[in-house]
Amino acid sequence: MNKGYYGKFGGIFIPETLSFALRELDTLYQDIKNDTTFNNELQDIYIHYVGRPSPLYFAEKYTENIGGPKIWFKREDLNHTGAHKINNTVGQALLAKKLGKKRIIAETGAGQHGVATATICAKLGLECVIYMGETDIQRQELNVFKINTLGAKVVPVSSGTATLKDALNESIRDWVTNVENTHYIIGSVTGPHPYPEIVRDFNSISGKELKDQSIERFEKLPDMVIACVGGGSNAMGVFAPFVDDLNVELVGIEAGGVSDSDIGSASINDGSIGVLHGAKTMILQNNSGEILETSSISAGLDYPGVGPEHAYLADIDRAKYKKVFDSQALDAFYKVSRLEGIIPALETAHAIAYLEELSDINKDKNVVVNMSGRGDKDLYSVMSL
Amino acid sequence: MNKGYYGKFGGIFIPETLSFALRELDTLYQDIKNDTTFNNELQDIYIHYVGRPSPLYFAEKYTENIGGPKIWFKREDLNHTGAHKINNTVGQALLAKKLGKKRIIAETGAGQHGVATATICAKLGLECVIYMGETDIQRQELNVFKINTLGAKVVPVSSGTATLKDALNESIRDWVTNVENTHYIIGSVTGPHPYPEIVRDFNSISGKELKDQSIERFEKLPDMVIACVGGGSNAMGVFAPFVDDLNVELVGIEAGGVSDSDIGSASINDGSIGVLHGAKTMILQNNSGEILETSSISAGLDYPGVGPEHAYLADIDRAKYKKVFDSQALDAFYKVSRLEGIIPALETAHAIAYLEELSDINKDKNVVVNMSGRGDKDLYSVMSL
Amino acid sequence: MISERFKELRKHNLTGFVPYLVANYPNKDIFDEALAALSNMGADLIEIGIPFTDPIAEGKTIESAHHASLKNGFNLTNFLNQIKNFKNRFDTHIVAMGYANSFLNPSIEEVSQKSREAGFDGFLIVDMPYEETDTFKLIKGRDLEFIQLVAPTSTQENIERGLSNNPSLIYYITQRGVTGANNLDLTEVQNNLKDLQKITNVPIITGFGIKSSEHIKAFKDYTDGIVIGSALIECLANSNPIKSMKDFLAPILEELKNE
Amino acid sequence: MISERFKELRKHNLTGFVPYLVANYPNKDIFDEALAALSNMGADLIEIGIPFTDPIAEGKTIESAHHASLKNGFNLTNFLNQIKNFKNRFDTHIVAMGYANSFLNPSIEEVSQKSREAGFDGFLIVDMPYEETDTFKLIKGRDLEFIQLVAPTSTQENIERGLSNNPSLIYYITQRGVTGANNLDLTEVQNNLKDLQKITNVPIITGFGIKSSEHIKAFKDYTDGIVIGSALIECLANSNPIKSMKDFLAPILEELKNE
Ligand SMILES: Cc1ncc(COP(=O)(O)O)c(C=O)c1O
Ligand SMILES: Cc1ncc(COP(=O)(O)O)c(C=O)c1O
Repeated sequence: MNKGYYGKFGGIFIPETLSFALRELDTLYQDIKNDTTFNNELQDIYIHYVGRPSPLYFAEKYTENIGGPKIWFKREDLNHTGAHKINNTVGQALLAKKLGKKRIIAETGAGQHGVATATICAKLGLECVIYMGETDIQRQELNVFKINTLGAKVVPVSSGTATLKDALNESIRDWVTNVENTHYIIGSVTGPHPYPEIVRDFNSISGKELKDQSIERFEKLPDMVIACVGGGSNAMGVFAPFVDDLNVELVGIEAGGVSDSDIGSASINDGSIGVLHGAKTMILQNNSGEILETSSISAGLDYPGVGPEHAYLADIDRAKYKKVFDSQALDAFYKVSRLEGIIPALETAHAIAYLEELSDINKDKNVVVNMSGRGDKDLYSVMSL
Repeated sequence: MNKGYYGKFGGIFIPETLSFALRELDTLYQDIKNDTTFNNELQDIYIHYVGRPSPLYFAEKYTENIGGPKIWFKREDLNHTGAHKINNTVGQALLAKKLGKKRIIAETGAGQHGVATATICAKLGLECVIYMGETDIQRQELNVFKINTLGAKVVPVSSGTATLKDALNESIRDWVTNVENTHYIIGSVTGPHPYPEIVRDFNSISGKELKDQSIERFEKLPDMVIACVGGGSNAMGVFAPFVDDLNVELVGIEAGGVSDSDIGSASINDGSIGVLHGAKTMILQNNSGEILETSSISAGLDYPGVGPEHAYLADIDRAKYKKVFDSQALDAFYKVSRLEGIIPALETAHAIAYLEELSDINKDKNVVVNMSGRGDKDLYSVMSL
Repeated sequence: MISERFKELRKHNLTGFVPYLVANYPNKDIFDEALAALSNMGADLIEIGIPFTDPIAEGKTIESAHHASLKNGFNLTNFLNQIKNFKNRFDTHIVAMGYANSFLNPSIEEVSQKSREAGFDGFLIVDMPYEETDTFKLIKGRDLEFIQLVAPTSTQENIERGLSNNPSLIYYITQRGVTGANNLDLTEVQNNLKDLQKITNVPIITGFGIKSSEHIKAFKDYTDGIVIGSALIECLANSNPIKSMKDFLAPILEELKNE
Repeated sequence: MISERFKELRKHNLTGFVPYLVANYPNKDIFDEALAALSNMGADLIEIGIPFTDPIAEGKTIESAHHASLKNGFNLTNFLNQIKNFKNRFDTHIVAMGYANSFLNPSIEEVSQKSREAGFDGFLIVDMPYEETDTFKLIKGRDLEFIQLVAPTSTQENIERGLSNNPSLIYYITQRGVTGANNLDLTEVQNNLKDLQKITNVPIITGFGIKSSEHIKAFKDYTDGIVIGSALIECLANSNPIKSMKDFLAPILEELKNE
């Protein structure tokens, strides 16, 4: 199998200009990932800056309400900047420093990855440019202001649908142009190899913690781990350490959009194999291979592709991928706020919504939902619904 | 000395109707504060829900920039709901349950205490009513929406200046009316005894952690601890465990408002002794004892009184209290965002601003700023400046 | 002395009339007129609210009156001169009722001294707890009497500790809530007043939310005086305030005198 | 065969003319006309961009052309019929240049087969890396040639691994950046082309940002063909597109032929 493949998914589908940078990144990463100094530096930031480990919380009232298994939340919402995204940006920014690159670029949709990137760049003193679709800039003005406050620059992207996908295109174009002094921090387990691997590994801190915490709190592994899947980084992060534990059910939740008769953003459920943004994976496309305009109530899931490793886990039936619609996610958003006092990100609300399906599961089973982010960023859009 | 006094400050200046409730609360609290079951329950929530302990973070770039002592941040901004406020609401809500009270009321200005109260009430299944000035409701619509999302009710207060002070008045009126089934969660170390003590104790989790973390990280106690002071709960929380360590300098930062020629909110610096909201303390008042309309760029510091224990610590010279003006706080807000990737609450920015005075301190000294909250809540107001 | 007056009333099985006004509300002239009128109507004691920015025990009506008076420029020193003039013309007992902060500036001694000189007979400080014994001593040291509040939620212990400060009068609060509230439970009030009289011989006046002859009828046999507050302040907000007040009070006074 | 054509050019010390068009841009008719015109002008190879929603290696000009063509309803099956008609009239070599996803639907085999049948001579898939050897084999199995990209950032190792797939032509990218970029460093390009020729005998065409006779003059002795892309697409956006294109190309072609 070629390097960077997961079954028939993955690869390095990029313009040749970027080839050396990806190989350089791959080499450095393979070298450094077991390096003690690097890992100590990373751990120090995780602990004292990000606020790790994130707690494993028993959702007592939600458990009662569902009347099925015990429900636990892995609290990535408590991380600095409010989501799992920082786990990855911190790691990649340290990598960039090792690569001697002083300029960082990143794409952002809802702005979360942009904020997380601008944050670590501020801390490490790296120049930072964030590409963001003009449509997204308008609907996420708070995050744009945050990015600016953190000293980074937001570059508006007006081409195509002027959203995340186009911001990604534009980031790649910047990277092609400035590849020698610039590191591109991709925000999910998408893109060409070695990104899916790197982003998964940095995110898997949450899965590793969860493994230890499960043993500590309920003396065995979880029976099921649920996470929402946009590109799939938070999900790969909690899934990865459990992939070989075959009795742990892994469930990824994709955004179904308004209803089954519209295009949502469920690339595995509704897509087909293709190449997008550097990887062969499941994507939402028409018969001619044109990428479709997706939709979801949650900006962070509104992406026509998915990480290749998820496509693979689905293909080999190791994980299952379900669809949750906008209205179900919104119900879960309010329900978990009212029952547990935790306002989740709309992305996360998709994962939570799936709990409604689980009332038949035995009461002594343990189900963990990855609480990938908090809802602060979504309040204005929910308010204006 | 009478009960509930700190030197000549404190006391229980409330209408007789509330007297029994305060005494009942005091009795219960004195009983329960060393109770193992209660403390285990509280710890469980602190660890798995709030996300404690909060890290002690070394601010490397800020340290370099100031060129004086080593600067550390105690990261209360990473707590669930984004500030130290939750430390107190969690404890008091558990107390309320022990008191058999199923209804909670609270006042809020910027909305932080309201959100923190509504949060724990959702988790514990308590009815929750939040009083908020109409002016504040308009300028903090996001927090109003949050409180509603958490299932609590916001009651607008239109009397007086329609801000925090009036919300407090109205809460007391509600409490007088419903005292038998209602617990009032005061949001700072203010109010009649036993509130200043209870709120201090619940907040002192951060100071206790800091003490351990200091030893662990730099092998001695901090040389100076700095915190902003509105009512003074985050400051009392980090100060309390150090009060007897006389070589630890304690510095409280009050909000000076626009300039020295306007009324800010610096009750210790600019006020005089009086009685407000149940306690004898330093307050901002005119010659006839009328309470002044205060001002500050940060809603959470914009209060004409201060906790009686601070008035006492100032009086006996154990802590010093300095003033920081709006523009200095705003500079610090941007500076720490850009240098460290941490966007602070405007309240917290006051404490940070004081670091500019410290460049002459020896490089091997350790100064800790209590990072009382994150800036998300303030972005809109800073944006519209 | 206030206490004597109420002991006298009790001896004759009478119930005192205790109207409440807010100083200089709705304005100085009408206030002066109302004060005189109430004296002429035979008030046994008049409570005069000292306006405060944050009157936490007051309902909307009285709170607004406080704020209105402050807005009109209320000033205690000037007001004490007004009281002096009133007292030159009337010997009606008056107490200053208000919030601690208004009595502490510049000091309780000075405020007591000047209030006594102006002719006040006593103080009722809503948020001054019984623990502040020194304050009560200072007040009495300036020859002022003070009124102790008792609430439906007061414990016997509290009441007894309050009584140990030797108040001249007890003000029994009829209900949980703020002034002007609308939750009167007539039987509960009667029972509590009966219980209170078992504990103490100090005369008791009763107030909070009393606004009709029905109320008077229900309470007058259980108390030494009836306070009329919010309902009276509402009259003063009308276009013909003094007449409105008199009209409102007529049936009440009738009921009070009706043995 | 494309490779033969360029070997021939090299033998005669000539530099090939390789214009780039976006399929059906600005519309079907003008595109057809432009294709014919370029053939008549002696194009040695025409690259035809297959429009894609997300053409990540393109600058603004070509990206907009892709989107415009998609908006006009571009459809590969119909387009292949158009190509068939063109190839019935001209024997100019043509390659389909585009993004992997456009070539994989429904499968690389089927797209190769149909493209070959329509008359395409080869493929240039911008984001298909040399590792995808199977894909290149499949393409060649359908009798299509393919073009290998080499960038200024390509390492010798990369280039050699790419060459092991046996491309018919190398496309040397003149600069870091997207199509139409404006950062040409003439000497760097010359040196890199010299180095490249030391490694391989495969003919080399050169493109990205070439738009003037100065550029042609600088490069023609170092390369077997010059690609004109964005600059040509810009002409087609003008009101008289074919004339505009011809006017623009005149001095370029002159310089190309000028030994
Ligand atoms: C809170 C949260 N969860 C999930 C996602 C989706 O990303 P991923 O699928 O890579 O975890 C996002 C993206 O912005 C997010 O902000
Ligand atoms: C972040 C933050 N810091 C400080 C304060 C001031 O409160 P205190 O002085 O009680 O700590 C507030 C109040 O809202 C706050 O939100």
